[in-house]
Amino acid sequence: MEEYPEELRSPPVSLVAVVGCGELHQAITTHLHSQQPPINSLALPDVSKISFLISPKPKTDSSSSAAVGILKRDWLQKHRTRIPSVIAALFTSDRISGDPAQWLQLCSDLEELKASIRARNIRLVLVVVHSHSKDDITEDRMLALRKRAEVDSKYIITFSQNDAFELKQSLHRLGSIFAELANTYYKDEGRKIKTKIEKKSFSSIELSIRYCFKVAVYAEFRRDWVEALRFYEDAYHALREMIGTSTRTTIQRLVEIKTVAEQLHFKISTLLLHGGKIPDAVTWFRQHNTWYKRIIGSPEAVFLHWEWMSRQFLVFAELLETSSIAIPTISSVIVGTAERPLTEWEFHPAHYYQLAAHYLKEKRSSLEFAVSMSESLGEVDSSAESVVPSTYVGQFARLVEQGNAHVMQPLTDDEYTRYAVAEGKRFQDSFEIIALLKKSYESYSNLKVHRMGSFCGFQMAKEYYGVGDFSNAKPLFDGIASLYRQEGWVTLLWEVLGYLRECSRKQGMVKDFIEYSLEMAALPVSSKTGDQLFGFKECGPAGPVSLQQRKLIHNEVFGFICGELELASSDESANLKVTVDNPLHLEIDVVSPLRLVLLASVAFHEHIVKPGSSTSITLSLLSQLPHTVEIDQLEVQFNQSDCNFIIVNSHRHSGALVDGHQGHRVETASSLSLSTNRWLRLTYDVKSDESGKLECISVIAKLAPHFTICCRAESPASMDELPLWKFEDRVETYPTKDPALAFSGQRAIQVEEPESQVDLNLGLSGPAFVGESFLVPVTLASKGHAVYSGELKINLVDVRGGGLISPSDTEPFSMDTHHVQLLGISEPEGEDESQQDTDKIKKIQESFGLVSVPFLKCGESWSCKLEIKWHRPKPVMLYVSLRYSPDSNESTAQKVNIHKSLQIDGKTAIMISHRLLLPFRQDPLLPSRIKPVNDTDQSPSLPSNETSILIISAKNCTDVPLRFQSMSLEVDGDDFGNSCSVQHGGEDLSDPALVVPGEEFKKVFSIIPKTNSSKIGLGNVCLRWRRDSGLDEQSGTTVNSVLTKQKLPDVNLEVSPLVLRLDCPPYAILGEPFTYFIEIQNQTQLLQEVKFSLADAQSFVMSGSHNDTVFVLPKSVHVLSYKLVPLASGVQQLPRFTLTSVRYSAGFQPSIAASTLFVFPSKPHFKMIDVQDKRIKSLATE
Amino acid sequence: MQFFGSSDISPSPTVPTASGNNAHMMYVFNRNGVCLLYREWNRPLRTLDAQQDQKLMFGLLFSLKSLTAKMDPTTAEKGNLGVPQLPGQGCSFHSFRTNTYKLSFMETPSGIKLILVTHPRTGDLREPLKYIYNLYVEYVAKNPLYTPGTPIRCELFNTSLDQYVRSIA
Amino acid sequence: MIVCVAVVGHQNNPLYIQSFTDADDALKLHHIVHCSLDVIDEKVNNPKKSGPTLNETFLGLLYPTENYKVYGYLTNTKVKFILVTTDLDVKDADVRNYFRSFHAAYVDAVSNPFHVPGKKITSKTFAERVTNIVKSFGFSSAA
Amino acid sequence: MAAIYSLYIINKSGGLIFYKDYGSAGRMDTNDSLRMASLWHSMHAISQQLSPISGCSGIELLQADTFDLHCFQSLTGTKFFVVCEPGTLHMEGLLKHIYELYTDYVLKNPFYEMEMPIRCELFDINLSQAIQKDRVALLGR
Amino acid sequence: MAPVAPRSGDAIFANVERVNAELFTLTYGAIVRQLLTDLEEVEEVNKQLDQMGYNIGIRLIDEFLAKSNVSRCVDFKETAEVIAKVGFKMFLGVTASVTNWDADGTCCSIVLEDNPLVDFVELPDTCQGLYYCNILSGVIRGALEMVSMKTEVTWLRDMLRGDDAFELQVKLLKQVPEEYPYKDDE
Amino acid sequence: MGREVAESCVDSILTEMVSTYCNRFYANKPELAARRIEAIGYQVGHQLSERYTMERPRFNDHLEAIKFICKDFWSELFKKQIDNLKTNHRGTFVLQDNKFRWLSRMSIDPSENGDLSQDNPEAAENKAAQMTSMHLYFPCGIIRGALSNLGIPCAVSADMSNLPACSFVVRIKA
Repeated sequence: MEEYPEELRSPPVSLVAVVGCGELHQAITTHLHSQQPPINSLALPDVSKISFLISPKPKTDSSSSAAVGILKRDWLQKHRTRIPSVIAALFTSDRISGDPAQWLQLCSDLEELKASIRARNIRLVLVVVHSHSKDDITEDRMLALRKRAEVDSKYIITFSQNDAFELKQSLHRLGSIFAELANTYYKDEGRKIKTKIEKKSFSSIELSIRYCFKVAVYAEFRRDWVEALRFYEDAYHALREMIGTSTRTTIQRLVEIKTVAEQLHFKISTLLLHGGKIPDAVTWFRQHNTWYKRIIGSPEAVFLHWEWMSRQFLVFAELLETSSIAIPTISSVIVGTAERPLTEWEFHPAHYYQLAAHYLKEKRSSLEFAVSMSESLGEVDSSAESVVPSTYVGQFARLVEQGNAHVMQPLTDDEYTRYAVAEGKRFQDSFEIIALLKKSYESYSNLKVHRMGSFCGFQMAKEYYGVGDFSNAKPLFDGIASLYRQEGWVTLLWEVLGYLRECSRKQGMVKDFIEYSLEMAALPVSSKTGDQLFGFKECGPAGPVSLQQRKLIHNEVFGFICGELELASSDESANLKVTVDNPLHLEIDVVSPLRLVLLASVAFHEHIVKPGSSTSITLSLLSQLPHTVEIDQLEVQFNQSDCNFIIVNSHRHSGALVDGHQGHRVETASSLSLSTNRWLRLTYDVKSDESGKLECISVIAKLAPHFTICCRAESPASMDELPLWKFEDRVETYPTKDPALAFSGQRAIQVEEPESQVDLNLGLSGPAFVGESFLVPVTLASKGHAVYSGELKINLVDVRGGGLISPSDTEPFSMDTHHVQLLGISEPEGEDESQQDTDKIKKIQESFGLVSVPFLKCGESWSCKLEIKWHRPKPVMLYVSLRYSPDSNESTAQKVNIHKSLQIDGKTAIMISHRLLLPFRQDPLLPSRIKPVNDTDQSPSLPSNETSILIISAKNCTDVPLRFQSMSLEVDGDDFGNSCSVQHGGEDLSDPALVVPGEEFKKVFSIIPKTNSSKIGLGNVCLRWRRDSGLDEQSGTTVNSVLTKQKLPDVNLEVSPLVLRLDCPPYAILGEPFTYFIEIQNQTQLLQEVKFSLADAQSFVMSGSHNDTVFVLPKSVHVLSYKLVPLASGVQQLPRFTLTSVRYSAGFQPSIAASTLFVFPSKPHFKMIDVQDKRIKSLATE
Repeated sequence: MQFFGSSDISPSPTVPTASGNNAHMMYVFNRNGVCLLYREWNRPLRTLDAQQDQKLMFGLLFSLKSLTAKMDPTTAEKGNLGVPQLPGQGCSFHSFRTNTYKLSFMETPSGIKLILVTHPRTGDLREPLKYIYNLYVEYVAKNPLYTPGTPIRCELFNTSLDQYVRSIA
Repeated sequence: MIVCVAVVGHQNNPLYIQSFTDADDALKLHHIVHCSLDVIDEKVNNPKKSGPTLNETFLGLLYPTENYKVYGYLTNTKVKFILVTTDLDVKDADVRNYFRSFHAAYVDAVSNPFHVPGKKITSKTFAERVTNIVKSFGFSSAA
Repeated sequence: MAAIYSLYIINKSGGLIFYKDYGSAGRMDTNDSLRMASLWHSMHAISQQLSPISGCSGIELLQADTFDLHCFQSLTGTKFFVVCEPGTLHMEGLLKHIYELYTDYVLKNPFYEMEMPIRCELFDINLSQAIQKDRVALLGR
Repeated sequence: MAPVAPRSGDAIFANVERVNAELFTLTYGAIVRQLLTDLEEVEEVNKQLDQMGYNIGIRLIDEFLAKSNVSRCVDFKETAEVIAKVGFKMFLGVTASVTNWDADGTCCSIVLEDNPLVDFVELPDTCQGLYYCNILSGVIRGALEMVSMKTEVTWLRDMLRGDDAFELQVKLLKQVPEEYPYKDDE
Repeated sequence: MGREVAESCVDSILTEMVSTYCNRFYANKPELAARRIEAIGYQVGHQLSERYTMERPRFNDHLEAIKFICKDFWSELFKKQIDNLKTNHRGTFVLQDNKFRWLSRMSIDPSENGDLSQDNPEAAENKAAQMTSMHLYFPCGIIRGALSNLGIPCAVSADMSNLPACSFVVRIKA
């Protein structure tokens, strides 16, 4: 499209001219330009210049030039740039109103102007420029001026520029007048020619065409697209008639016609497209195409035709592309006439680019032919350079100078042809073609139209290939090949591979070359598909698709592989030969196209095997290569490398083959020949000692001393058909004879662990007790085989899943956050501690332990103890697992695992409780008692500075006997030491007390709180105990004696204002009176008024006031005394005494126990007195 | 009474079951004397155990055949008594009657022997036996689950047989 | 005249392709056939475009190349028949008839127990039948 | 046309004591006839064994493809049977009659030894007359 | 009594339940193909087909007898005729002809011009030596054996191998009379 | 109307085919036998669907295809349509034939036992059930073949809980 002249490419714009008053031109032209539609304007300083502009119209009109040509080359340009439709003459007002001389001058100018434009009846406008507003022109002057100029009054306008507004006004006025006049001008011009057409007043078709063209152009000037279109089409049709009429058109004639047709077509389709009538445009183009496609013209210049065709497509493609609205909308509306509907692609530029390229190729070939002809004729086109386009569109002439003038001299056809050929030779078409193809390739790809796209790509690649640009060609080819592979278009693939093969050959890429060759050799081209013979020229470097060809390639590539052949590369630098120093190794995996070449399916006969026991494995190889292939050696590789083995072909076997595979098993096969599409089935035994997965990874086939193919092993079960061959009608056979294996065979099996020859057991003695460090003996005895590098894993897991950790804040014992804790692993006795070094016990955490087991010979055993401590009662799962290897060398031998688990409950062994007692027969009045609230909730109160008694009892709630070694009350630090004195009743237990299950052990402490703080902590009870392990008292008592601590609750302290003490003899004798003292001690500084009363008791007669009120002085004791005579023997209730403190308005009584007395019937006689009354005394005193 | 595997296979006409239990029992033997079927509807008297009974029945038929073949007064050339016969060869018989029962007998060229024992007054049962043979074809021979030469265990056959036999005789 | 007929499997793999021209543009025809699959895809994937011929087996004109017309036919089993012809004005009826008889031939071919579905059609009888159909193409609604 | 092909008389132990053929094709020799008799004897017995209902007295009529066989057994166990064309009537009557002849002319014959083959022309004569009469009777209808 | 004349094959075929031949043809084809893949050797397939045919024959004979009132098959000649004329017709809907009787009437040919088994069938090159229709010979053999004729059936012509018709040669080896099966004869 | 053959041809060939695979080839490997029988059915179904969909517009969705199977396809094979089609609209369809021809003659007598069936009756029962199911692999294969040829990969199983009615369950592979 670019090569078209501007005036053709864009729609014409009406042209006007302004003369005089140069200073205004700038303003005017810019204004006109800004008009809608815009107007181009020529500006002339003064009238005299007009003559240059408007050449006097050549009188010799059409009649003579009839035969010469169709369209004048310059006509359109002339009308767009040189011949104005309107001329505006600008005069300053003073020239009109000025002196006569000026007036005359003006008149003459006018005359001249009129003269020059009359011929072309260009419209005239007079513009009177008012320099300054005040002066005005007399009416008669204006009239005169009008007369002179012979213009209608409305075409004389005044142009005032005093201020912006007026200027604008006048510019606007001017503009509109210009528009109007231009319009009329073009209309008239058009009409004039139209009439000519209508009354057929023309000598030749050329003229009619030319007229139509002109009318159309004029219409375009007026933006009357419809008319323009109509006349362009008329012109176009007329042109076709011309071809029809003019029999045997000469080359040049044809060239001219086509050129014109091209222009007309361009105009038409542009108009259509811009009118948004895409389908019409497309159909139009299709017609255009069909009309001219056949008009090839004379053979020697046929390339011109192809070039022209190509250009048509190119241009149309570009038009389509530029008329952007097109692409999205159309695909939804497929219109077109019923009988020949438009198809999808005709709306895509890609389609046209592709065809453009297609024709350009045609052109190239025919041009090459023409060139070769001309060269063979030995013509030297001397004349070429002097050939130039002539005055008519699509015509050429020789420019010869006669004297100083140049004259156009028509050419003969073959002169022209020679010229054209010479021209043609100057261009390198290939790149043009590639460019075109690229365009369509890309746009197809954008449309996701892959096949079309890749077809273009293929042509591109071929072009690249043609110009020797392999680096560009190869990737393209590769992409296309993959598409064809995937869809199984063998014939097409074959062609592409052929190119690829050559590319890699040229580029000296040995590996690629061989891969491509092998693939081709293995392609599913049977004799059947082969019978579709292709002409050689078309089917690329690979030659025709056929079995024979495959065989040829096979032979070639194998010759090459075996190093017999050299690869003839374009660049000789690379030595392209498979030799020792550059061996070749191909990998074939499941997706590789080379699966055709070699396919390895491997099936174990079992799914699971015992270690060390052998199972058979069947490997089946399949190849589609046309000739039988002898394999030198096969190497089968497993994930367990020591299972790998090698199969050597007994025929080809030479020592060299098994190089570097020492230590690997080597089998010998009678023959390893792969014939086409026949499974080569081999079955061997495999033995693995290592448990776990045994998988066949790959099979490496050595086809030549320096050529190997590594084939990924596939399971028959999961083997999909070969790519490409899967579409071929061909006998299907299973990789294995056994159908079951063929369907379910796997390339991997499970090797079981060797069952362990060691037994591991956990000895357990009953439940564990909280606090004790519990010992779980672990013994392992190897029966079958020795134990190397064994290690023992211990795990403690809460049975109820919950972790063993407890949130420490709720934890009184903050030092251990674990409820259960693995303390240690003690080596068996007898082994000295030095064994216990770091590397042995790997690590011990709270709930995890790892210990290494020493080497055990077969039959030996080893044991250790797990030391576990419970801080909370909790059932726990104990997992112990042994992992070891049954034979010495670490690396190869695989480990054996044994697992044991055991549930252990941790129980609390001992329940500790306590009781507090006040001293005997002494009752402090405690204010807290006064308000008689239920004592349970509040902590008990103690009188300070009074001795109280604390009884602690510990109950054995296990089901085994325990020995209590000591029980002590341990004050926890701080002030307690001096705040309260504690005497243990009795000393540390000399021999540990045996406490049978359920039994309770008590101990009494007396406490005297000496502080005046209101609260006091009684400290912790510390109980040291152990299991009663029958005899062995002394052995390791320290070790496993447990210290159970329990904090006693705090107690309140109170100073008691009054203390009541009862005093009477330890016992009484029936009938014998005794004295019963009641001391009321006032511990306060206040005078205490107390009421008391003494109730009667039927077993005593008493004297003394029964009730009274007394005042007890501060810090003093008031003593009441009574005489009592017991009337009954035995334990008798003394008269109840009740005291009421007025101040505290609280009464209280000694406890019943405190006020009982034993009455002997008669004076007792005691043996072993001292003991007796020691006890009695002690009783009494406390 | 022609019978073809016309899609619906209920023997026509079905007679009210009230009529007939004058059929007593039915035997089917194949060419090798295997009792493919013994079906019994009404048999107060049973002297022998099943095996014996069937054997005896087959023996009777076999002998009677050879007897009739020998006795055949219409042909001069007949082998000695008891020469082996091809099924359908020689003169056979199709029924005999005692005072207590009537036995109808049919043998196909393929050696299938159908024996129907009915009330002595029952008429000619050759056609019904043909019909039963058709039942045999439909439900036994064409039953994919049936293995030729083995005892017949075909529900469909039994039911349709019962139904049909009730309708005849 | 018909220059090429093809059967393309539902994986767009060629099952049968036969050209009836002088050999040297057979390969081009293969390309054309292959490219025409794009159009079929287009038609099938968004049927709205193909308007009335929605899921009709006959797909009509696929696309015109410079010298050929390509017609398509898509069976219920996603097998495509493609016809490449050189004549410029072809009667739809003829093409339909052609495809109908072609389809029949195809069905018989794949009914051969030894034909594995989805594989190339190598039947000779099929080839002969096709040739006959092609020969009789355009002559009334024969074949 | 011979309605009746042959007549057999078998004694209680299955021995053939009388056999007369009235022109059946290929009449059989004595051995055969003897064998036939004993065979029939046993068949007759078996048929009783196989009866579904008690009180069976053996085969009375056997319908073969080409002939009928009517059999009458006297309480003494002697069996008379005639082989005749299929569907021939009145054979029971005939057999009864023959039984009477047998009692009159065979049993009452002082020279006849029980269970032995019958050789009495009186019997033969009357028999043939009876057969004739029967034929006539047949023809009569 | 005289045997009822066998009914004509067409009459029977008109009466029996029928199905599309396609189903039959394709099913048989599929079976043969499957056998080929499973057994690989063509010879083995022939054997199996014959065996299957035999098993079918021994069942089918009863249906044949029941529906065509054939009450006796004692004479080989007429039996062969009946099989060809009635049997083939009533099952396959095609008529076969019996020809090439040898002198002593123990060997003849059954000729089939039309055979639904082989519609659509084309033997691949790899299956030369396959008697595609071998099941037929089996059926005939089995059926005849049930009417106590031991025969040997072989293919003389096979359209799939390019012959103009299918020809089966049926050779009567011997007729086996019925023996009393139980040895203990009381 | 194309050519026809007697139904018993098909019946007997099927019977024999099944017993060949179940009792002779893979007597002890029922799953292998089943696979073969299904494969045979698959091929047949594949080819038949090719045949019976000629001259008919392409199906828009799975349901149409299934309906085709139920109506035209089925009547081609059995001269009757599927009696009842159910679906869960999530790719599972249940096609029920109230009187499935190929089962119409199948029966064994459960009551029979003792001298006739050596093994105990329910064992015989199971055996029979197994054999019956073997016969059903073929029609399952047919359906699967037909559908997959119509571009609907699926799994088909049969349910014969209430003979002679038989329902085929089609599960379309997403």
